[in-house]
Amino acid sequence: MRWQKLLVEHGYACRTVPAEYGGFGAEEDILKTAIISEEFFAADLPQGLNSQGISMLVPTILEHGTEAQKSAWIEKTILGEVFWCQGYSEPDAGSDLTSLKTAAVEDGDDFVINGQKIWTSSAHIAQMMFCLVRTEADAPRHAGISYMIFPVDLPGIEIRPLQTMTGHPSFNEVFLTDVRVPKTALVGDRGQGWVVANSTLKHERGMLGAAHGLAWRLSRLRDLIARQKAAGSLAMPIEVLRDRYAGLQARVEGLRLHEMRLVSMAAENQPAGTGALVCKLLGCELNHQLDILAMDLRGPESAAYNPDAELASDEIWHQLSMYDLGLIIGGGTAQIQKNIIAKRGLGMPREARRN
Amino acid sequence: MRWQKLLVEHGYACRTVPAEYGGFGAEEDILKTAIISEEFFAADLPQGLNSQGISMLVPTILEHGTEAQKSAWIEKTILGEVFWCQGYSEPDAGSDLTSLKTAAVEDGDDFVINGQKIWTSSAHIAQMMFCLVRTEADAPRHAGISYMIFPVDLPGIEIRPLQTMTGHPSFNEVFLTDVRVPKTALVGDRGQGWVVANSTLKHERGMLGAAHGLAWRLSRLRDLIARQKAAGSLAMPIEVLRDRYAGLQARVEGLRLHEMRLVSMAAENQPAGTGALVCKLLGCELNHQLDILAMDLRGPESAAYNPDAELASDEIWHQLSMYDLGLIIGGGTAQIQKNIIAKRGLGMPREARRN
Amino acid sequence: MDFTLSEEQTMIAEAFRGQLTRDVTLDVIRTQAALGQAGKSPTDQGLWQQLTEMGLPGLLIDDTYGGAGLGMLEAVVVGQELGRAAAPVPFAATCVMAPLAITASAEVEQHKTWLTQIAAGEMRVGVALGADMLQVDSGRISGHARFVFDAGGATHFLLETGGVFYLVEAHASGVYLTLERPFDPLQSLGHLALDTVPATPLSGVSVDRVTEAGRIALAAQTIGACEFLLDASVEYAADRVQFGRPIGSFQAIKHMCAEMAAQLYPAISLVWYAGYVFDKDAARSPLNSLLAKALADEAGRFISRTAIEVHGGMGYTDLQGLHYWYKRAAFNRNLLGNPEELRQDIAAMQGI
Amino acid sequence: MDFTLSEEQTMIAEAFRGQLTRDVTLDVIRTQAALGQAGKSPTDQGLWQQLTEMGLPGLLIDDTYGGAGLGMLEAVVVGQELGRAAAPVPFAATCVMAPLAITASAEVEQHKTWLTQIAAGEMRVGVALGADMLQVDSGRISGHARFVFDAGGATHFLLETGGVFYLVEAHASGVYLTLERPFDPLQSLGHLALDTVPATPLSGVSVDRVTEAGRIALAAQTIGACEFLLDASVEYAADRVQFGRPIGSFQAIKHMCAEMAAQLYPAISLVWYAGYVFDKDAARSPLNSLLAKALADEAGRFISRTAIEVHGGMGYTDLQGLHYWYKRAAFNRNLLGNPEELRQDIAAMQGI
Repeated sequence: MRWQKLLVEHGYACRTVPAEYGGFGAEEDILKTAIISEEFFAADLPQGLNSQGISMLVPTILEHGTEAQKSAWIEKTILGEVFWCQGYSEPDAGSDLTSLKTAAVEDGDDFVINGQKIWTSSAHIAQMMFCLVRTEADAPRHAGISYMIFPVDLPGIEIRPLQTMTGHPSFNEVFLTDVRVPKTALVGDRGQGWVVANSTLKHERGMLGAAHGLAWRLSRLRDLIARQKAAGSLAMPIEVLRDRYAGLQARVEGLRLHEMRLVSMAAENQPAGTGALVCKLLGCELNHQLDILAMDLRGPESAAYNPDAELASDEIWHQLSMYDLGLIIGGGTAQIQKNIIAKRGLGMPREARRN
Repeated sequence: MRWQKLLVEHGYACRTVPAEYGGFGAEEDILKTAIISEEFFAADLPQGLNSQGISMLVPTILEHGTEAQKSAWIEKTILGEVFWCQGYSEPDAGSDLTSLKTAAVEDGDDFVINGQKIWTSSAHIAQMMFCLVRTEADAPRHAGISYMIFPVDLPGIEIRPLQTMTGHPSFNEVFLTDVRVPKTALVGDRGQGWVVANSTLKHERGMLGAAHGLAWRLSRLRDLIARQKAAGSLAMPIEVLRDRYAGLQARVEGLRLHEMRLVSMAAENQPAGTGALVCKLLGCELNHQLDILAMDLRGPESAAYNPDAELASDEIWHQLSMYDLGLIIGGGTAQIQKNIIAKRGLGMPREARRN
Repeated sequence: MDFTLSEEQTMIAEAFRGQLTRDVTLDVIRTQAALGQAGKSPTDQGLWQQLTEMGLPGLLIDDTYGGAGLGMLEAVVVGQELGRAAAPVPFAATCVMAPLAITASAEVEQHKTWLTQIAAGEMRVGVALGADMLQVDSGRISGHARFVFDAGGATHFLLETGGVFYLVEAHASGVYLTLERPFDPLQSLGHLALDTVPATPLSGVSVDRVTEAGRIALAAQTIGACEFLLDASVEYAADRVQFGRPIGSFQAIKHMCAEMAAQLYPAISLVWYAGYVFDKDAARSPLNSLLAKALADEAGRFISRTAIEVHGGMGYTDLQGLHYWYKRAAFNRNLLGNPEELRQDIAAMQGI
Repeated sequence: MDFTLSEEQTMIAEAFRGQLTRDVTLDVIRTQAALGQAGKSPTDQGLWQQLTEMGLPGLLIDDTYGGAGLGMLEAVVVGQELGRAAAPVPFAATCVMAPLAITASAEVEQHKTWLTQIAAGEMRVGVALGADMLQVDSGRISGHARFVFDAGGATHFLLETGGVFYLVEAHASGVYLTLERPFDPLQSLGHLALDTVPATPLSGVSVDRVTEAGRIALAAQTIGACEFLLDASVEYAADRVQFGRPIGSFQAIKHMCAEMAAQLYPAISLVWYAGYVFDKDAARSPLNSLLAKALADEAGRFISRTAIEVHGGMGYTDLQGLHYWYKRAAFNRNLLGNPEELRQDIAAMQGI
């Protein structure tokens, strides 16, 4: 918390948040942001909080929120005093958010919400939720969706951890039963929730996200190989291992430089085009491939599993491999990513629609 | 030719063709056919002709032809005295044969054909063609297509070799301009060409085709590796090579046994189901992968190319790799094969159709 | 060999499939997995009893000793059903490797007692190969053995060191067993510490043959798990609606399922054949068992990952339980040689 | 480094792209390819003249000698355009490796004469590295050299043996050149036999640096070819109608193109960076040039195959000419180390 405060004060975190809301008030400068990020990584310093509140809620409120919403939430959020969780997906609305069903019905000065959200990470530690609900029941698809913020301890909200394949309930289901929220919970206009939610995407730092995790995995892997070689316990032939390691390193290095290029392009206001769309697909896949190489290297050791392994331990790779498989699926499956690359990036013709 | 005659007489080739049309007249017995095929392969004996005439035209005529057609063509075809070429695909009807445009218009006792066929292999050595044409211009899709046979030296037929990436014109374009054929050229009823052509598929020996070519490539590859090891000229690290070779060998062996299983199932009249549909996809891909491994093994030698290389030469691999890539595309691309596996094999729901 | 299953083999498969479908529900799986995850034996005793009555542990045991006297191909077919069900019972060590090793040993008296007990489901044997941290001195064994299969609930351990197999009793004094938390929480893996424990040597048992058998048994379970994963994916894709239509109508999902099928079928045939060859053509068995496990492991990795992807977020949760099958394939991959090691052996065996 | 191209670099790329789009039609390609296939020089002389005027062979040559005095990143950008056009002109040896080797040599008089002639497009140099079937004796060279790049139409050959470079004149007596039939019929590859031919040694030239430069130049052409193949595929998929709609509306085709894009972008950035690092950070250049060629080669194999598949039968014929770009990527893959060899070097260099 103190570290986060220090970072924010010196403009190393949340630097573009205006000073009046507790930020550093810098101009948007993606190149400086990237440099800071690289330096912190190289120095092995924690880069402060990177919660969904900071990366998604704050920019959204800054763009679409009322003055009251800005004053109430931004400073607390960037200093880590308030945590947020996201309520977008539903059991029947995963890749296709337009089919979401959670309904908010007007009742005097309030809305009364009923429905179910899923994949709500950190709902168990969050105080607040930003959420997409349907306020106009009959409106088709995008229309009739509104963006709302409210505390997660309201009466009628039940949070149930969702058990996953890793053995960790890193996600939750959130059940909303007659949850009453005031109309001031709306961010942006009623029925404009789709626009409000999507405007956040351009602030997403996901673009720079992949390289660090990949570099960390590569360096962990190199260390693991060195120790296994020394102990004579490599579970696969050395040249095959070399070949896979070097092939992955080339792909990681390519992606890292591609991301740096996107940063340079953004700094020069060049449109990123297709290039920006391939990062998630590649980053997630490469993470998973590196995890799997580590598992293969460990051979029979990988037949055991410790769900409580420390991140620094060699036992962590199994868990990472599953978590990263989850990320290949989450936030738009690899298939959805490829659709986006083809349609938005390459401008390919749209698919046939249902009759 | 003499060898072919000997084979036919003894029932080693075309064994199920009735004796009255020059065949051996045996009952259909796919197990015996497979055994004969394995034995000939093991003994390195040529297995006789395997032309499109024998594999496709003869069974079609036997099932749908008139007595006159059977007497006229079957014996000559199985003895190799008459060669056939196939006129199915057109420039705008590749994967989607239902959109073929070559039109046959009735005129007295004749049809007059105009149009263009493509991918007509061996048209330059064939005397006869079996061909799909549209006899009912207005009928939609499958309907209105007829199956016809006629000589390729009729007035108005022009055959142009089609240059391919291998440097060999292994296919032709056939242009048909006011080609006049008698109505007796029809096989099956007018407008039933789709049914007639598709009935051939169940006779196709493709099911057994993949394993021999793959085994041949594996053995060539093993020989190449041995010679390169001896000469110290392997262009890739030995363990990486071992890994790829052994991985491909496992896949080839799996496919071979799977095909044998299909033979056993057919012999016991068990339905083959999805299993039969995966063979082409796998066989073509594995051939190509084996070719490519050989190219990688040869390293800088693979920068040179001899389009006239002998089959037994090490220079052949480039050409094979391209030819096999052509087969991945030909006769239904890999994508079409996957559609078929999913729809016909796994019973998955059909795609959305155009509005 | 007829390259498909005989009527009898099909009947065996169907009988086991019927029983397992009835008994191994997702609830049973979750209950037993919780035990396995806690480092306890995940074996469902009631199920083990049922399957013993159907002849599971006696499959490969001569009928003189109460077994069914069947061959490795039949064991493959049964292993495949166990994999398809993600059944929480021991298989590779107790039902395949131990009976084969004991049958191959020269002492007939051992055959009689032990095989009879195994066939009756009373003797359960954890097996470790290549346990090179063991020393034997005057009929007593000391040291450590890791990666002991089917260790949970075992009454005996069969330990190979220096090319010789030794049988010890699990309850003898000086035996300290710690169960690992296995990646497949429905199988078990143990770590043994032994302090001068009486050990009975088995003479004349080929380590290679027992290894081959173990590989085939693991591969059989893996292809069974793959069958389940493909079926589950096709079914889910038909039911799950997104963008107004079942996701199975999207070409991307279709092609993922088609590729799963294309990898599955050859692996099944190759594993069956490895089972057949193990009994009928021992000279070709070393190569075939390597090829079969290498192919099944790779099919397992591809199919289990792809099945999770087809299921989307639902595949990542415990709600559908898909991950139990994913873990079975991954667990088996790591034992008795992963594909990278096996492929090197395949090549070396052929002089490459 | 700014990780994208400077204005000047973009201008250079656009100038070359404009010229090449005008001049390198499919007809030109077919004509020159026929020569290459017949074992003759495939260089289009008119085009070579045009590109020389634009500064192609002098890119890396100091302006004192009539060159443009640019760096490797600029050469990469130009090589990329040549690859995109499948241009029938020499590049890696004549425009990159030879100028760099000569510039690096200690004898300034050599610089002057040769570099001036190269920049003027008059001197064309075929290069062979690691030509270990050569012997040098009293200033004369004898023996054989295979895989001489850009050998067709060369006026000189630069041959490295035992760590030393030697320059020989192509028309000297005792020089016997046979052109191979190259897999990319628009590039050329020669086999030299030399019989006591006068040879000028170049002193102090690092073989490693010249190799790195050659790898980067090949990789640049490969990523350019990939760009073309992706663009052509997207365009063809929009035009080609089957089953009543453009094939680009099918998810399978869309995803193939998306995967091509996903492989292409990182390869481009990595090759650019290798060009930058070659000049700016020589210590990191050995690793980066290996990574860049390995990645570009793999992207080249995947993208060229996938592009042919998207084009279906049409991709297999000569009608669209797609195979010329396919062959450029495959040809480059095999020279100066294929990815399997490069990856071993990558790992070994880092102590793995």
